[in-house]
Amino acid sequence: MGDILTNFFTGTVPIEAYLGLSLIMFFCGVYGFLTRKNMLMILISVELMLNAADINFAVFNRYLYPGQLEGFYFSLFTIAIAACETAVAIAIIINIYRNLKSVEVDNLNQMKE
Amino acid sequence: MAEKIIFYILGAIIAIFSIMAVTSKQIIRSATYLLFVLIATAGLYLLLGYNYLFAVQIAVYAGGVMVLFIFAISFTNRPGEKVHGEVPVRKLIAGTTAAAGVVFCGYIIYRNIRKVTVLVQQYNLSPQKLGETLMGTEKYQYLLPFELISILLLACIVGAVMIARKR
Amino acid sequence: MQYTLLILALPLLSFAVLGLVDAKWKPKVAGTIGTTILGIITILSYFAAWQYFTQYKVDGVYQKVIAFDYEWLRFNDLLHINLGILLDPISVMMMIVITTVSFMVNLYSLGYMKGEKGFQRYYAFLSLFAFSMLGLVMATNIFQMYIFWELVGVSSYLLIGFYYTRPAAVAAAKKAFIVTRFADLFFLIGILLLSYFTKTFDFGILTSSNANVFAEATSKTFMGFSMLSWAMALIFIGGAGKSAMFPLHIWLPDAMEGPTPVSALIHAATMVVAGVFLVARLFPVYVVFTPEVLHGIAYVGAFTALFSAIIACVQTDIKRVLAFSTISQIGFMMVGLGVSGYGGHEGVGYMSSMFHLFTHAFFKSLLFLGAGSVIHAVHSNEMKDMGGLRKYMPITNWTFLIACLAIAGIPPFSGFFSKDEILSASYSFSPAMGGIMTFIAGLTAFYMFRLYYNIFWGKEFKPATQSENYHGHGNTPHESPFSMSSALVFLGAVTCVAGLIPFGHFITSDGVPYDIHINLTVASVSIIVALVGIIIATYLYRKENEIPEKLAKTFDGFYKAASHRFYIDEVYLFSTKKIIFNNIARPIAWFDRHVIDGTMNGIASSTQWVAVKIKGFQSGQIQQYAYVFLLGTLLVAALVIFLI
Amino acid sequence: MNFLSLYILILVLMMMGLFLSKSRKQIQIIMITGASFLLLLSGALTYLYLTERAAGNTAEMLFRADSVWYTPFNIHYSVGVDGISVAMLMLSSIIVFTGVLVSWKIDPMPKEFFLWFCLLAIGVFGFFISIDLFTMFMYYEVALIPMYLLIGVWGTGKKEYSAMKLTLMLMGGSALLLVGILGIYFTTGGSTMNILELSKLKVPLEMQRYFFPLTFMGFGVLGALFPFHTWSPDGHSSAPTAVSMLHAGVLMKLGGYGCFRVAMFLMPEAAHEMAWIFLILTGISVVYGAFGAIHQTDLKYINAYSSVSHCGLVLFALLMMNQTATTGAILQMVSHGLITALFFALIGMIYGRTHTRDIRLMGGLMKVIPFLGVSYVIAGMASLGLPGLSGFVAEMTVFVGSFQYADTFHRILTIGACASIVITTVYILRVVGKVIFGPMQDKHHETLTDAVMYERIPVIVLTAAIFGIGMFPGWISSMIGDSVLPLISQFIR
Repeated sequence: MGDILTNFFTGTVPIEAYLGLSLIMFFCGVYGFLTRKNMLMILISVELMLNAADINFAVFNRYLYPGQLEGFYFSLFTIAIAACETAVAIAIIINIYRNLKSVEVDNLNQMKE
Repeated sequence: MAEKIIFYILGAIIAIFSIMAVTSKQIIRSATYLLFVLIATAGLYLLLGYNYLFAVQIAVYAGGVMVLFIFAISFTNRPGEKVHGEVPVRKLIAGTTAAAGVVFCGYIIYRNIRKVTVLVQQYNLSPQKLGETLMGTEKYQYLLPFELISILLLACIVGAVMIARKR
Repeated sequence: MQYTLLILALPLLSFAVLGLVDAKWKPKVAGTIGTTILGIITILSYFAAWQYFTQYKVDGVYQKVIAFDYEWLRFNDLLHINLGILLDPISVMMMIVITTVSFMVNLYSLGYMKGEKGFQRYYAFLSLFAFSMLGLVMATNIFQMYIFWELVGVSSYLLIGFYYTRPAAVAAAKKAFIVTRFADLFFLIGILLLSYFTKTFDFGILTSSNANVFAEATSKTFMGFSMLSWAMALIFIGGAGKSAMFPLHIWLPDAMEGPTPVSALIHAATMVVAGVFLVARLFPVYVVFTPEVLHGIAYVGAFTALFSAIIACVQTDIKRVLAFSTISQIGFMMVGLGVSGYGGHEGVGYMSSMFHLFTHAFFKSLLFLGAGSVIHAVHSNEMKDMGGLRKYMPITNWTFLIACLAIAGIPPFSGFFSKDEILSASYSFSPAMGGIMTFIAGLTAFYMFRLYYNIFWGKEFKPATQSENYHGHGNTPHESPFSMSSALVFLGAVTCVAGLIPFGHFITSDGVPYDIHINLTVASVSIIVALVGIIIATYLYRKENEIPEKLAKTFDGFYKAASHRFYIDEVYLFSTKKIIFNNIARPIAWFDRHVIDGTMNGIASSTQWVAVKIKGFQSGQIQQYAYVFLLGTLLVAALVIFLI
Repeated sequence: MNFLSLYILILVLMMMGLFLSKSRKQIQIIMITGASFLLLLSGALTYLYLTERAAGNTAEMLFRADSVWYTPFNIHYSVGVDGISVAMLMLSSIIVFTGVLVSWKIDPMPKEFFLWFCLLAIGVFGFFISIDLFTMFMYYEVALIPMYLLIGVWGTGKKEYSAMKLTLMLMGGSALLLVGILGIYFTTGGSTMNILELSKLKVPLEMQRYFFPLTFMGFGVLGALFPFHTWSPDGHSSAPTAVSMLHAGVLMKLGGYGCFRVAMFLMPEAAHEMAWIFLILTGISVVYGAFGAIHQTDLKYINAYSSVSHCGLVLFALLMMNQTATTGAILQMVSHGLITALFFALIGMIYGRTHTRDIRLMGGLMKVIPFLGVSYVIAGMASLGLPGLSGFVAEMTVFVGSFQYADTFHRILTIGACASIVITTVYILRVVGKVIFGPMQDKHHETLTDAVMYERIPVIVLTAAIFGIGMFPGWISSMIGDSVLPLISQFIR
């Protein structure tokens, strides 16, 4: 028991711990995306998923290719793109809210048929 | 040692608040929990030694995006109003699927990555190197994507304004 | 004898000029063109006949002359259709009959059809008919014959339906065409069978009695009969259709809806004997290789003759009486052929049949033209509207009487000679056949004189009965104009003398001249029987009296059946309307619309159904999409990882 | 560029001209000029072809031209003609010419109508001149597509349904066909798409068994093979006159031509093996189509079913696989093309006057419109196989050819097919007796006017062609027969 505990706290953080963490985060995002009706909540879930992906990029870069910066930059740009995406998405949501007085996705069926 | 402890603390924060963010009834709370997650993620970057990424994460996400969220939430919801009507069946299905996904991916991680020798080298990313790689056009230098992103941001600003403005 | 081509070409030209050139001529001009051209070819054909019978006799046998030949269509190396002109005794004889009667009818029609709408069309069709009929008899091969066979069919259709606004005429035309075409189907199949085994269409080869030609056809059998028998029987069915043999006779009485001169030309003298001509043309094949078919022909002919003679006794429409009498007389001709053997005295049946064809053409067209003249005068076909007309129309009366005597078989009129030969041939075939034929001859005499007395004697003519006088004037019947009566007189004259022609010198089964000997026993018996028939008719019909009606009452059922032509038409109507139309065509149409098309539509609508169902997947619900996407991704990843 | 491509070129030029044209008058001038050129070209082609043959040129295809189009799949644009194609081209140009005149006053949107019409014609002509499988298939598709619009926009009755049905069924057929064509291409080693070269290579028998039925059925759908014929009655009845003419007159012949040129020519062994199945189907077509026609009351339906019957006879004769029958089949294609085009033209004209096609509502039209009446009777007579008209020549050649098979199976089928001529007589005379003859049914019809000049010309042209073939069949029969021989030797070997 002591061994395990010691092992647990000594040495560096293993890569799978990071991956596990991002996995949890990602599927939380998935869950949120599938269940919530509010578009803002969906957006928040998307952010979660994006973050999970970012972490993976950074971690893979750091652990597997420490001398290079591809993952790093990918994370960086993803963050930027996420920001863009959020901005546009929120603009659209606001626009929809103005028109429909609702941000529930189930109500958005005006384009159908 | 300390590194590990910090990681576990951050990991716990991320895991707990992620779950809370997607299950919370009130949207403003969800946003807050998201903020915590984002900040904890920034901590992870710091832990990995990517200081710059940490800074960007804090500035863009925790600073910029969250403001947008809060603004949008306050614009569309009266604060305190509950998010209504989530179908339990849907919850169940989504939960099962998500759990299945976790199990599946976890299995892959468990099976594959453990076999790889974990190798962590002490490594510092100097601001000079960062600057060089960001501002050059050689191999492993990223000026072009950087510029593309800047154009994208510009387009995005214009687009967002165009979409959101009143007619 | 290349010029005989003109005999064919001129009527065609006349048809083209009158029918296809889109110009409206005055009726007189159109009639003159048609009649003149017919006159020319009549003269030509007389000349050709004279030349043929005087110059083309080698070693006492008349030769077959191919005056013209042209390969029209080649099917393969062996089979090809030629168009040509074959001159031999029977074709020359037919040529004379056709041109003479045609010319008379053309002449007659100048008066009869005066004032009719479509006068030009009428003459065009007459020319077309003359062309096709001449082509038929002069055919060098069986396929050419089939071609012209169809063409006469269509001319007949057009002429029967001449009054095309009259539904009865249209229906009759349609019936005639369909029935004969139905028979032609068998003819065609017969030709196909025959040509398949003999590898030729040519009459020259077919009638050469060369056993090698038919070796294959006779050796192969189908259902107990040789292929050749089948082929010849099928060909005979074709002939039976055209010649209105039982049970394909139903079209002929209805065909009387056409103008009367047309009935005289087509449905009495020429076209209807095409079947007889066909059998005569292929006679060597029938008699040498398939005598059983020939005997069948004799029985069919005899039955038809009897059957239609009985019907003729009770009909009241004068043209119908004549139509049934025609059927009966053609039955005689068929019997003549059927009982005949080949060559010399054996072949007397063949010779007599042709002789009867020849004489019958004249006296029957005379009868029809006479009837036409009567109809022209009283504007009705029904006997009840006539009577006592002899005072008003003396020429018609006398010529009609001559024709009646001829058909009844009273010497010295032409019918006697030819009929007598047939009777004696029948007696030599079997006494029963001879007896039946003699009885029918008596019956013929009876119904002809019934007709004669009903028209020209009997009750006095009452102008009041003909209320539907559509000219609106001339209540008293009057003698026909010159063009009509001259035709009658000419034909009457021919009828008187035609019997005296030494026919056997010209036409025999083997081409060798033969002297006719009148069998005195047979002749006297037949004359007596005919006289008995005439006397009975005189007794019953000369004066208006009660006896006919009483007789009709006594034999009520039989009388009714006979006047309804033994319900053969009804049977046909039933089988076509009820069975073919309602039980085949209608179900097929239904089947097509509902089952076949339904299947196709079913495929379409099931596609649509599936589309509607899977449309649900395209809900526009982004979460649903995401869910499916996620599942798909997981599935694909799982497949990649666990299976590969 | 050899002169066969002029067929396509003239039509493309016509289309360009149409784009530029402004008034109906201009459109009419362009169309009639172009169509006359096509007719002249066909005449010239026939003449050149016959002189070339007379000069002793015995090549399978004359006037060959070949240029590479798409190398990876060996697709060439290669053209060439033999007697069969010459006959079909002649037929097509006559029908295009008459079709233009028949739709002289088409309304609305004449420009668009003629544009699609030209495109359809391109498909038809292209199909007959090309000897490359893929090019052929492409032209085939080109011919199908405009049909949808032409029927859907300018049609009558339930036109959308018919257009959809027709297009879908034909497209379904062409899907089968594509599989067949690709099958042929790949099983011969994928070296060429040229039909002549393909015929020298051998599709393995095993593969032929799969691809022959596919190809035959693919073309058979267009040739109205039972039970894939149901597009025909609906399609024909809804289509505008000129399209009905072109469709029944030419497009359905694409089916027969393709069956012969592609399916049977390239896969003779399978054709021999499977002929009996298709013979039964076509035999059914022949009799069934004729019976189907008896019961119809719409003039166009009657004619459509009659087309099913007559086109069935084409496939029937092809499957008999001897020279006479095949010659008869090609003759029947030409003859039926002319006759049915004449029929549809006349029906269109009658419909334009009486505004009904129901035979129960018409009668005695001969009295008021004698020209059309007489022409209708002539067309009817041709259709029922009257000697002197083209139908007789074709049918007799078919029957004589089919009868060369001695076994009972073929005999019975042939006799059944012969019987169809009687049934044909019944329905033709029914219509003629009802519509053209008989008493007047409708008072309004008494004021109808007879055909005017631009209506008379197509009728006269078609009638003249029918008479021409019917009276002097020798040359066309021998032209086709000689060309059939090299193809047929493929089966006989």
